[in-house]
Amino acid sequence: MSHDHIVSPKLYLGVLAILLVGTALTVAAARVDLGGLNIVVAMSIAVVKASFVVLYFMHLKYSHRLNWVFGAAAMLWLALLIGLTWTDVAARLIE
Amino acid sequence: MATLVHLAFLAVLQQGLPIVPERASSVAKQIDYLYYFLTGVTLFFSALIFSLVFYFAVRYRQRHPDERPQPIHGSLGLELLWSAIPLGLTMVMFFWGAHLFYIVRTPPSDATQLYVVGKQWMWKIQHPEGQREINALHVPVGRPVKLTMTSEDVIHSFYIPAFRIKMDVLPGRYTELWFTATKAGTYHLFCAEYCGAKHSGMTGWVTVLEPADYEAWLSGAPAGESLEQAGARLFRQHNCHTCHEAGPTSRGPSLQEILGKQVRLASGETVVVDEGYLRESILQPNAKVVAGYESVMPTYQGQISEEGILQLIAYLKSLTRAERKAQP
Amino acid sequence: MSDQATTLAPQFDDLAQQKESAIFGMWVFLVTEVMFFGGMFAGYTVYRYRFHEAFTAGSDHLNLLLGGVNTAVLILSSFTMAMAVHSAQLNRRRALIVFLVLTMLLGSTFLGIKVVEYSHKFHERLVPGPAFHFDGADPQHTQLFFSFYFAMTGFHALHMVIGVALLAIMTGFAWRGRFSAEYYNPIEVSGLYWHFVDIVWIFLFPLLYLVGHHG
Amino acid sequence: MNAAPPAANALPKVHYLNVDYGIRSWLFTIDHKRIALLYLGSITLFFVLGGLFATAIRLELLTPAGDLFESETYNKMFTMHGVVMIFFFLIPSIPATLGNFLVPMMIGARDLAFPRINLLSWYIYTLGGLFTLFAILSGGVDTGWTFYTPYSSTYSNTNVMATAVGVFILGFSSILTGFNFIITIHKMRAPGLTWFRLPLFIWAHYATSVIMILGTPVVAIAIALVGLERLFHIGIFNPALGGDPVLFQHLFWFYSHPAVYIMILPSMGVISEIVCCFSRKKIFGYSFVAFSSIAIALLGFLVWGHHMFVSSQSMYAGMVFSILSFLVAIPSAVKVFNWTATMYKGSVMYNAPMLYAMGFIGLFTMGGLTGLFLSTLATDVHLHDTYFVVAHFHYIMVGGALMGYLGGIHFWWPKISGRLYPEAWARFSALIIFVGFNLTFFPQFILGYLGMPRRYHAYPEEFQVLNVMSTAGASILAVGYAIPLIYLFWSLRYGPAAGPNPWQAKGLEWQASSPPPTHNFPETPVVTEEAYEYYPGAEADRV
Repeated sequence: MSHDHIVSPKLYLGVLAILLVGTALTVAAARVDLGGLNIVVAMSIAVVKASFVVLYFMHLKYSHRLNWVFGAAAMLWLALLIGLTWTDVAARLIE
Repeated sequence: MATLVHLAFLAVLQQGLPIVPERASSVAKQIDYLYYFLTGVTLFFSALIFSLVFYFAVRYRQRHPDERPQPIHGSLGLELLWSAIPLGLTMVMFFWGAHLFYIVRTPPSDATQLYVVGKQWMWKIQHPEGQREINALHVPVGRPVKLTMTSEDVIHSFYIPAFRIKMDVLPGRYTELWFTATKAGTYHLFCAEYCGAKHSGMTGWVTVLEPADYEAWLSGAPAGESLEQAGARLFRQHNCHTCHEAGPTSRGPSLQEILGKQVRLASGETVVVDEGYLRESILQPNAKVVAGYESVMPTYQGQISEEGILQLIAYLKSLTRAERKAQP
Repeated sequence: MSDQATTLAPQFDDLAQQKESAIFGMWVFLVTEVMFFGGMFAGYTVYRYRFHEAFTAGSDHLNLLLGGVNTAVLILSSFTMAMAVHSAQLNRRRALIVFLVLTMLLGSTFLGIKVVEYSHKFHERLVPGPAFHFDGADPQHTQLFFSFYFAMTGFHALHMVIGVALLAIMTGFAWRGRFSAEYYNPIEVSGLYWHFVDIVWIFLFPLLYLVGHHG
Repeated sequence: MNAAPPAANALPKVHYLNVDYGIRSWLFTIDHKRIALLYLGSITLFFVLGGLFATAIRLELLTPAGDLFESETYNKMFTMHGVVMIFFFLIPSIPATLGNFLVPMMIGARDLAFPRINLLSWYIYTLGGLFTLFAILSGGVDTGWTFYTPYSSTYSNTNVMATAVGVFILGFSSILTGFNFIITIHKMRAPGLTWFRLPLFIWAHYATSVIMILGTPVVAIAIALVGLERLFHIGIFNPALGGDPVLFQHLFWFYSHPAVYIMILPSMGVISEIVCCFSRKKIFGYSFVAFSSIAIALLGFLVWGHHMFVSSQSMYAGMVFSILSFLVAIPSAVKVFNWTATMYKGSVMYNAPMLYAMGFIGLFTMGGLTGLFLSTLATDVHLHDTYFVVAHFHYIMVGGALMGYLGGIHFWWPKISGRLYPEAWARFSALIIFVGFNLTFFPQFILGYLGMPRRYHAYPEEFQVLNVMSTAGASILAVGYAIPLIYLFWSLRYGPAAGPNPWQAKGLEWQASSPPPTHNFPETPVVTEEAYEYYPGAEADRV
């Protein structure tokens, strides 16, 4: 089952460019006052950047399905940890 | 060893060992009923499983070493049945428990307000009339009592088994507990959250008195100034009034009738003024400044004790009440 | 260069199984790492929401330029790491070594800049502890911000140090010709780790340096 | 295969135990079976240590007045009992010993995927253990195993730092064990061994491993932050510096509740194996038992807030956590019913492992059901932090996890050592343990409902009778544990040789010789049937 997918350096360069542009965009977006949306924009850009790293640099796009499952599980559990902790915090703020 | 067991059982027989604690609050009986229901479910299923295991073990014991019984792969119907029955039972438990929990956590608005400060290793209690108690709490029968509690050091937990209530007492935050005592008597008060060396010594007695006895106790106990008076004294002593007098030029917001109100902060957010916010504003005055005022108030951290802060809060509450009374 | 006998561990049936296990193993390990940082992220989000003003004030005292440059440096190092794996896949030993060394250099640059930032904070008395001093509205909660800043970037830097050490070992192996187009699992696995550390920073940067807006 | 098959009931000439001699051959071994034995030795030492602390606790509680130890000493006793038993015995118990030994054998592999990491995990365990031992010897620690802040981070002046470092390090040994199992189970199963032919022991260990890798890092970071608070006086959990002590409880229980399932799930796997073997029957409802392990592992992560109903956690969060807690009861109930149903129309034998298994089923049922009292919001308000909780989790961890562990050790002892243990003694001690256990912990349910708080050094006199019963039970329990320790050692030398499959059990591990050779199987086995095919008709299509 050894099917190493060899990604071309051009694609890597493209990803690099996207990541650098993304960084610039993050900084630029922080200079605009969007109120509560600032954090949403910043995190969205970070998620996009991280996805590019995961998919191309880490070869997940060409990888075994199992690796996808575990990567997704990590994200899901992180969401559970933060989300359920927040049920307490948010409710305490409302009460 | 055998002697110990023997002694233990003798003791049980002689003393008629109680298995349910005394019941002395308005919620105790309801919680006991829920407890009996849970106990019933537990006994039923434990007995069921124990006897099935025992019965199968005897009935189907191996009679010949080579016997190989017919395999049974399973039964979807049975699986669904023994998933659905527990699910149904637990949902009953959930709603029943949540309903009572809501009652236990929601103090009635006419409750008498008492203040509790926990510290390693004692409970300090202040009555609105000014009586102070240590490791003791006197309350009347039939009147709802609300405790606002905080800790000077680590986490404690205020626990009265006869009332079936418990609440952690945290440093840096107020928690609430309420009850209506229903039976005169003395009951254990425990600290239930491990808090250090003398944790098991952080106990006391709750004395529930008939209303007349309670009045007698109130007038007999040395009261000194009431909580509001003590708060008012602190208010002047720390010169709070110089900035917080109502008036167009005052440097701080007026404190008349603020409890329970929403205020806008300088940051644009709004907060409801509750005990926690008042406490924070005394200790970290500049964390949440009301809109239209400068961050000029100094911190009173280390200058006013937790009990002092509670007295101030009682005083500020009285301002709110006084205003309400003044209005027809 | 390397034959089956020296690269195939006895518990595996063939190289393909060994490689899949190694790569899958690293992914599983990274799940653990996500949760490790996740605990701090959970705490940080709670406090950041609750003490927004104080956290913004603290964030304003971070050096956005240095943080931004460091982000770029780390992204660049991820690129060179990807190229190192690429070189290994094509059996280019020299390029592999060059890219590994470049990655280490970029990683060290990141750590160097981090040291500069830390020393600034030290001089400005922004390191949490008894010596902490901050002239703001709510110094207590700003100190909390810096507690998180140092805990999170500190654990991240620790991962960087481990990463650089790992790559140094890999460079040694590459130098001795341990790898081939058939067998380069350690390079690929080290790459996964390196990219993960990069991703952590991609989130840390906006969370720590860009709280609130920087008008 | 050997040219001449070994005579019936003689040990094979060469096996993993005698293939190499000397201390180095053990300390540098990468054989999963030898590493399992290294772990077995270490956790037994810690079990004895934890047992000594338990003895001290029970002796102190014989009288209401705190007259045997100073309160400071007593607090250290229960803290170290908890830390040692949970982190150094229960969490590694079955996975690191039986799991390490059996996971590769049951799936027909020569070893785990990463044997060196497996050895590393034992060294990490040992290092963590040394730190903790150092903490104990240099004065002990008194925070309770829960390390609640701000007591642990600011107020306790005992050796919290060394203990925290010990537990932090130990976490990584647990992570590495889980990590190794996941990859091994995914990638190294023998040909023909599909997921639904796996023994349920493997399913249980897979579920356990998932919890280990997802949960452990969170407690590691929580404890690391407590350590940083002590070192640098930062205030993440310290309200005096603006932090939130309840956040620590969230992070702590995010791991420590699922950790209960780390302790109980492997035991459930053991019980599935034993019940099938000694009922000579296929498990009833294989897929339900298998998936219930996974369901427990996943749902187990959603319920941690039920430890915090009275912690000042918001009322609504309490309700969310309460209903989720009830959901995790369902898969546990399903397991109990399926084990019981497996015995129905079986051919039940009364060997010692089966006695442990039957004890497990009953006691786990009681432990699980009493857990419902604590998921129910209103009753938990009263019962939280009382002896009811202590009784409940001892029913799960001692009546459940430890019973399963002992059952498993007996069941696979012939495979591990190549020799049989003395059956009569084993049945006798299983009985003693069952009786002693119930006498120790049942009175504590009543104590709890009467309102006796846990972690109390001295207590009101009316609680004495029940405490005396509990201490009396503990003394019986101690005897029950001592007996197997003695006869298992004895059997290592004097026990009769067992042969490859003394129980005529199914499963790949029983196809290897006892004790097995270093790489387990002379050639990779091929699997053609489901697990637990005891009925001979199914054997016909076997190659």
